[in-house]
Amino acid sequence: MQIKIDENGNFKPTIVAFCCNWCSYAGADLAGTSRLSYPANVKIVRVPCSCRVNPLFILRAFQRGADGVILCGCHPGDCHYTTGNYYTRRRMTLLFNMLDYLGIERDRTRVEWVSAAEGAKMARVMNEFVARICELGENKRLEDLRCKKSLEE
Amino acid sequence: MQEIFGRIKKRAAELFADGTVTRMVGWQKGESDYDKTPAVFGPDMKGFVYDGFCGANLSKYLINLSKVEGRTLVLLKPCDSYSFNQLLTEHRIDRDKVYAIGIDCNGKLDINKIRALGVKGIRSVAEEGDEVVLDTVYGSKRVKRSEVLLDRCYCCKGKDHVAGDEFILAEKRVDTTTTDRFELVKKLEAMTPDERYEFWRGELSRCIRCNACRNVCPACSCVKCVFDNPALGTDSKANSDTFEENMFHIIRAFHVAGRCTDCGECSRVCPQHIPLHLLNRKFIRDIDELYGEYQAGAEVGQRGPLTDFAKNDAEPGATPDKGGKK
Amino acid sequence: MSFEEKEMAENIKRISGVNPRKCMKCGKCSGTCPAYEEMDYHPHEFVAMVEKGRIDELLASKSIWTCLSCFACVERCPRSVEPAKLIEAVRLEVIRAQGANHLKAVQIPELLDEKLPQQAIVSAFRKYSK
Amino acid sequence: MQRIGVFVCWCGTNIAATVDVKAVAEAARKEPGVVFATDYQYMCSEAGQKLIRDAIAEHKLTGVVICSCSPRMHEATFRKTVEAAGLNPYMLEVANIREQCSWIHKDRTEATEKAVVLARTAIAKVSLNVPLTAGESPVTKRALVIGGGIAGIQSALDIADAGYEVDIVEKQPTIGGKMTQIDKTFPTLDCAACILTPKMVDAAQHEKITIYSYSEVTEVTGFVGAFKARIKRKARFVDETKCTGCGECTSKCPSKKNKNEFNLGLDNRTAIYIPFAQAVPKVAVIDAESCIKKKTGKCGLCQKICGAGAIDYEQKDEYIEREYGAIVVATGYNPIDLAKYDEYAYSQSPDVVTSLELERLMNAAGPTKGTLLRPSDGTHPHTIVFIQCVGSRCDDARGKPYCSKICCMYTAKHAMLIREKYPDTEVHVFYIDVRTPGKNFDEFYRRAVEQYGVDYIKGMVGKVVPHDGKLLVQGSDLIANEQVRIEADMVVLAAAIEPDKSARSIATMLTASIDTNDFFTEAHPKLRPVESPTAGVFLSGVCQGPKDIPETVAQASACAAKVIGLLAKDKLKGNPCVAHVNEEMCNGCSTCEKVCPYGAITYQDKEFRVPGPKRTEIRRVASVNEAVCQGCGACTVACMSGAMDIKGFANKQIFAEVDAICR
Amino acid sequence: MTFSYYPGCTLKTKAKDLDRYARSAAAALGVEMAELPEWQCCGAVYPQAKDEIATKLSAVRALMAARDEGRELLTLCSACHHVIKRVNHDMVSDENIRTKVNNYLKPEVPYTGETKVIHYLEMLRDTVGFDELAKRVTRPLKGRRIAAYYGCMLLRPGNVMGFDDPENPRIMEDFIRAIGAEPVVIAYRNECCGGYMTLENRALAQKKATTVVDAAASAGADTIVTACPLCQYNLDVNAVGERVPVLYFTELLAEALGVKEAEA
Repeated sequence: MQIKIDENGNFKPTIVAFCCNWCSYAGADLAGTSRLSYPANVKIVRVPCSCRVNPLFILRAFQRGADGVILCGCHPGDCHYTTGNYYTRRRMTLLFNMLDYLGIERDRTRVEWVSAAEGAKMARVMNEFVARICELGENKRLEDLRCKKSLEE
Repeated sequence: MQEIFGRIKKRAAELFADGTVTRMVGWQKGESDYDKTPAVFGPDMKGFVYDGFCGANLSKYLINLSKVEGRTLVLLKPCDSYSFNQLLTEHRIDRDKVYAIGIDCNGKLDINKIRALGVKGIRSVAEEGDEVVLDTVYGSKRVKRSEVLLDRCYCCKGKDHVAGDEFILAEKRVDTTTTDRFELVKKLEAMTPDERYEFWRGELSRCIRCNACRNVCPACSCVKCVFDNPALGTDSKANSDTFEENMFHIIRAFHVAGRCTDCGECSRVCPQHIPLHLLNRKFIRDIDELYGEYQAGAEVGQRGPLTDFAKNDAEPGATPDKGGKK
Repeated sequence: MSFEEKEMAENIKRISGVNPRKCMKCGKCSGTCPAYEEMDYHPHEFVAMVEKGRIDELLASKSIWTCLSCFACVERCPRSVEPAKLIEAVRLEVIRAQGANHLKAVQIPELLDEKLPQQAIVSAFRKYSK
Repeated sequence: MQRIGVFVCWCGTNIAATVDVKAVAEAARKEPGVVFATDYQYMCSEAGQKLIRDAIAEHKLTGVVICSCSPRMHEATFRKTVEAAGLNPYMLEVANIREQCSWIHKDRTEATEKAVVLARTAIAKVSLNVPLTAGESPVTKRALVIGGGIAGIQSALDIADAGYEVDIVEKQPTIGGKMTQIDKTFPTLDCAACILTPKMVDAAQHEKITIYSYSEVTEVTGFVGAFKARIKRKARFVDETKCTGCGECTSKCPSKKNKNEFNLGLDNRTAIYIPFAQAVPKVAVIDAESCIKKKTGKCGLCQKICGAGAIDYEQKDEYIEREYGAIVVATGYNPIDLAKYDEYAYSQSPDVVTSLELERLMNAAGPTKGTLLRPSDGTHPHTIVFIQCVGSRCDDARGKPYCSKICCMYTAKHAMLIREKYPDTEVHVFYIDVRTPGKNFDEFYRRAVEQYGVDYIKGMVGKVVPHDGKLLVQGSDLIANEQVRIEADMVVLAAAIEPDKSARSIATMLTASIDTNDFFTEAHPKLRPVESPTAGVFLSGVCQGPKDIPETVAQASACAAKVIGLLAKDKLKGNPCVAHVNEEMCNGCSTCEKVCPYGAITYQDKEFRVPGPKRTEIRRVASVNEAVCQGCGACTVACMSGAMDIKGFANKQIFAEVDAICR
Repeated sequence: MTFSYYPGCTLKTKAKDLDRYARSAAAALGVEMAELPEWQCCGAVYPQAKDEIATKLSAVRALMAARDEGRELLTLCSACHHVIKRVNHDMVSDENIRTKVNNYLKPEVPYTGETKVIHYLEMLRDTVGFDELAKRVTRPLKGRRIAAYYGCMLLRPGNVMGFDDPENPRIMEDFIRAIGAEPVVIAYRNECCGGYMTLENRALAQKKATTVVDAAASAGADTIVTACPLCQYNLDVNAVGERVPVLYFTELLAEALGVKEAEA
């Protein structure tokens, strides 16, 4: 596990971002080209399409200690593969609702549509997301959901 | 019920006799009267029973049975017929190798509810009309049938079958529906995240990862489950870490989302009485609200909500109560 | 730019919500202003001068009293800079100071005429006094 | 176990200034499987590539991680490098430590820490990489050009001259586009028609070019080398093969009061019409909405008069399907709708016109036969005010954020032409900046000012008020620091230009990306300016961004060169990162098939060994057509059992990446 | 349909005509105007500064009162309409203002801009409908050539007011047509008349007003109509040179509906 507190005692969250190769990854590159900064906590995993992202990946990230997971894809209607992000939208809508239903903070997961031209949006979204995760603090709930005892000790 | 049982037995014998079927999948008595388990029978139908404790959904057994020689007779309660259709949609059952009889159901009994009424030392159980007669070591007891049904029977999908080659039904059909199946889901939704979290922690912390839910579920019928698959790197067994069970239950619910017919078997078989069906029903409710009402297994060949989309679908984060409703 | 001017410029930007850096210096605001002739500093100059921190001159300008608050510059600015908000903020810098009211009650009676609507008096006080 | 080499690029100071590259290499060396790690100034340079090749040989590397700029930039370069050293090109991963690290972080410690994580993520992934081989697919040696303006025509001519077939699909009844409506061109002042119409004729007569005018592309499927397009040929109610373009029908048509699109509604045309004298194809078309026969069933005059028997009132829309190896988008532009800018009174006075309308008012074939007259009363205007940047350079709430680029020059042209032809006319130009980057452009503008006496006023117009037959123009003169008022007879608005409305739907059809203004996005703004990021789709003309005619023609030819380069190949290497199925785990449930956008998945019955006495069983399992699959991965998530996976983006690899990030 | 009605100070004093003709015409059209109890002066100038809170409170009180009555809020005076509509927009879009205003007023239910603010002319256009109005006219003003003067307050800023096209409005011309007269589109109809300047710089007010009246006179208008008491005053009293009568639009409305005398 990473050490999540920096030398000043501030919480340093781990954020996994899945970005589709065609729009969002290019949008993240554009943010870089435009020197638009966002926190270093965000690490991007390149996937061909947002529809490649399996709920298993998201839960795995949380399992391994991620505090927030964000998924970025082309705007609906603009998917490089025509329809991929439409499936993503349904899958993630249902998955996020389920996490919320289990009492996991809804804001730990997010989907954003970021086109290749939206470097500024990418930076803004990442800044917002990290700020929100910092407010929420470390993700304990998914881990603790099952081990009632250890928490109560 | 005795009468229905008799008619089933008679008709099955005919089907065996005329060679229509070579085997039957039905129920037999287990260790006690209230323990009836699925079994495959030959023409003699030895040990075959049908009564209020035959809650088990038989459709899943057809996946393997339709791979062997000869035709199998299956008995489908109305709610089982949805699972049957869903499996047909997914090409898991060879329809030609199945002969399905839709049989009557007046609600199935829940032994836990009987016990909860303080009935102890049960020796045998019999059904008499609207009542269940219990012979116990402390004498005979009678309870109202309508008080001791399985949870799922209180929000029954209806007494009509959606599949079957023929039907054996009682003259007087019993409607056991008394509650809205989403009542508890709505109640949970209305709670604060913290309350929900406490609720689920209380429930899921009891999971012993026995896999009974997965083994009984007609939608959980993968040749190899992702959680058993070392090639994928997703295999996991109980207690490898505290996170696993959450992952297991969330993913299991997600994998059956849009395919789950809400048969309630998962909760029925859970030895820890975790209300697993509430996970599935959450998905069902969201699907209904966000993408239009959908009942898995209502028809063969339906396109499920997760393999479909609309251009103006709600965005992730939308919930029925937050204006996501279409 | 003096320290005080810098402070005031920041305050003007803050309370007006105007970002003078959005201006592309096209002059449309001054082109459309109906009170242009009556002003010493014109709308586009307000934007430039707040940006430069030349606040003292603006505080002393007569333009802050002649702006008609007609919002023509607000409506037509191609870059949504909205100079009228800036002019109002400068005016507030003046009248919010102690004893700096531009219009005093004693002046009113001589300005009245029989048909003058209340609105004229109320609005004048709103605009010129605190 | 892989033997992995890690190469950390400084990118000069681009990376090295913020990321401690040595520390990254040092940290990478400690990762499992890594046998070699180093850093170098420019990994993409020949020397850098040699370093990689040598290290592969020396250390017997089986996998390579490059920590450098975005894989979108140099992944292809480095794939070639490792291939040259005998490795499979897909045994390479790129960690993006420039665009997604050094360029966005300022703190050196923080950036270095992140670079280390990105490196170890790439290492974790490459450990699970397997060699992949790209399949090959044939190339259909024909190009589709969408849009028949000067851009489309030029691209088509160049491709056709190289010996390949080209189809031009144009939605208007004639090719030629906006340039046909322009009177003269800057900075040479040659007549637009004189230079354009010969090219239109060349296109029509070229044996390799087929023109589908009055047609639209309605559907595109397939991929580079093998696109399939469905083209709707709209009913023109005139048989193109029979019509001789004599125009007899247009002189007899009784429905005469229909807005003439070619003259932007400044005059009228008949219901059956030929857009203009030099139209290509020169074939009449019936506008069904104003044709009396089509509306009431009575009339039929044109049919009676047509000697060629070309009129067919019953003609229906037709669809054709054609296959193409490459697609050129040349959908062009339109001036914006000016309703939002009515402070300039465009909808309040006919004497306020757009620059394109002015072109028609000055053109010999226009509604006034080339004499500049006021639309309201047909009198000669003596004072004309030009207003620049109408709707351009606005913030997002007010209009287009970009400069439309062409307006400064055409306004100088208009001003000059008016002053030359009507020296008694005063011409004022309100401008924010005069932008004249281009050969002979600034000289041209200076001539307008110095020789022709055009009055350039730095400042914007705030309001135009129609009053008493005049237009009262009130604006700023920022240099003189005064408000100017001019009583004008005409006002000409340099309306911003925007991509044609069809751009969005065509982009969706082609899965090519467009920006927030609906301009098509190029694959790289500097290095690949005429290609769309979608393989096989190329960009020509203003659909990619505002351009004048010389730039458009240059880009159209550049685009053609790219298309020719593609069509010259007999086979294309495909993308090996496609789906594949683990049949042992496949349920045969048909879920993946339903989400596949390409129809790449089919099912077949196969025999499998099973434990137990029966030994084998027949199961229905999926199979993927790798030539058709594009590797999106929709199937992998639809698959419950995890039987479906994507090569190069395998479940295991993504898990490894996630684990490495969260470690 | 019943509206909560906010008259404003001037309509109770110098601009009584604007108010009473509006009421009689509304009654004739079957629209009920329920005057808000205990309304306060709107302030007559919209405070643009982001830190102005107190100056927005009275507008919020009116808005909240209408909300509590469950009605849309009808206004008549251009200045009141402008102020109330813009303050309402702040309550929707500016979280800081919304929070502070609510903290100050401490209403039982916080106000978040729920009330819809409707100008009388919008009511005529959208609730009654100009076609319907034309049918109700009993004494069409045939032969009259009427110029509409919009001023600034109803139209700008267009994105907040949403009243009509701020540069080329037509609502008052449509209104004039509906009451049977001929609308005369005049120059400067949406440029400021300078009325606000009356006390500060009467010469400027005079100059601006004269431009407008001259434009109307030279366009051959026999009457100018307006919805604003300050514009009415300024155009009527301050303009020099050619004279054109300046009336409230409600007066002509009442006249056309045949309810003017009944009231007067």
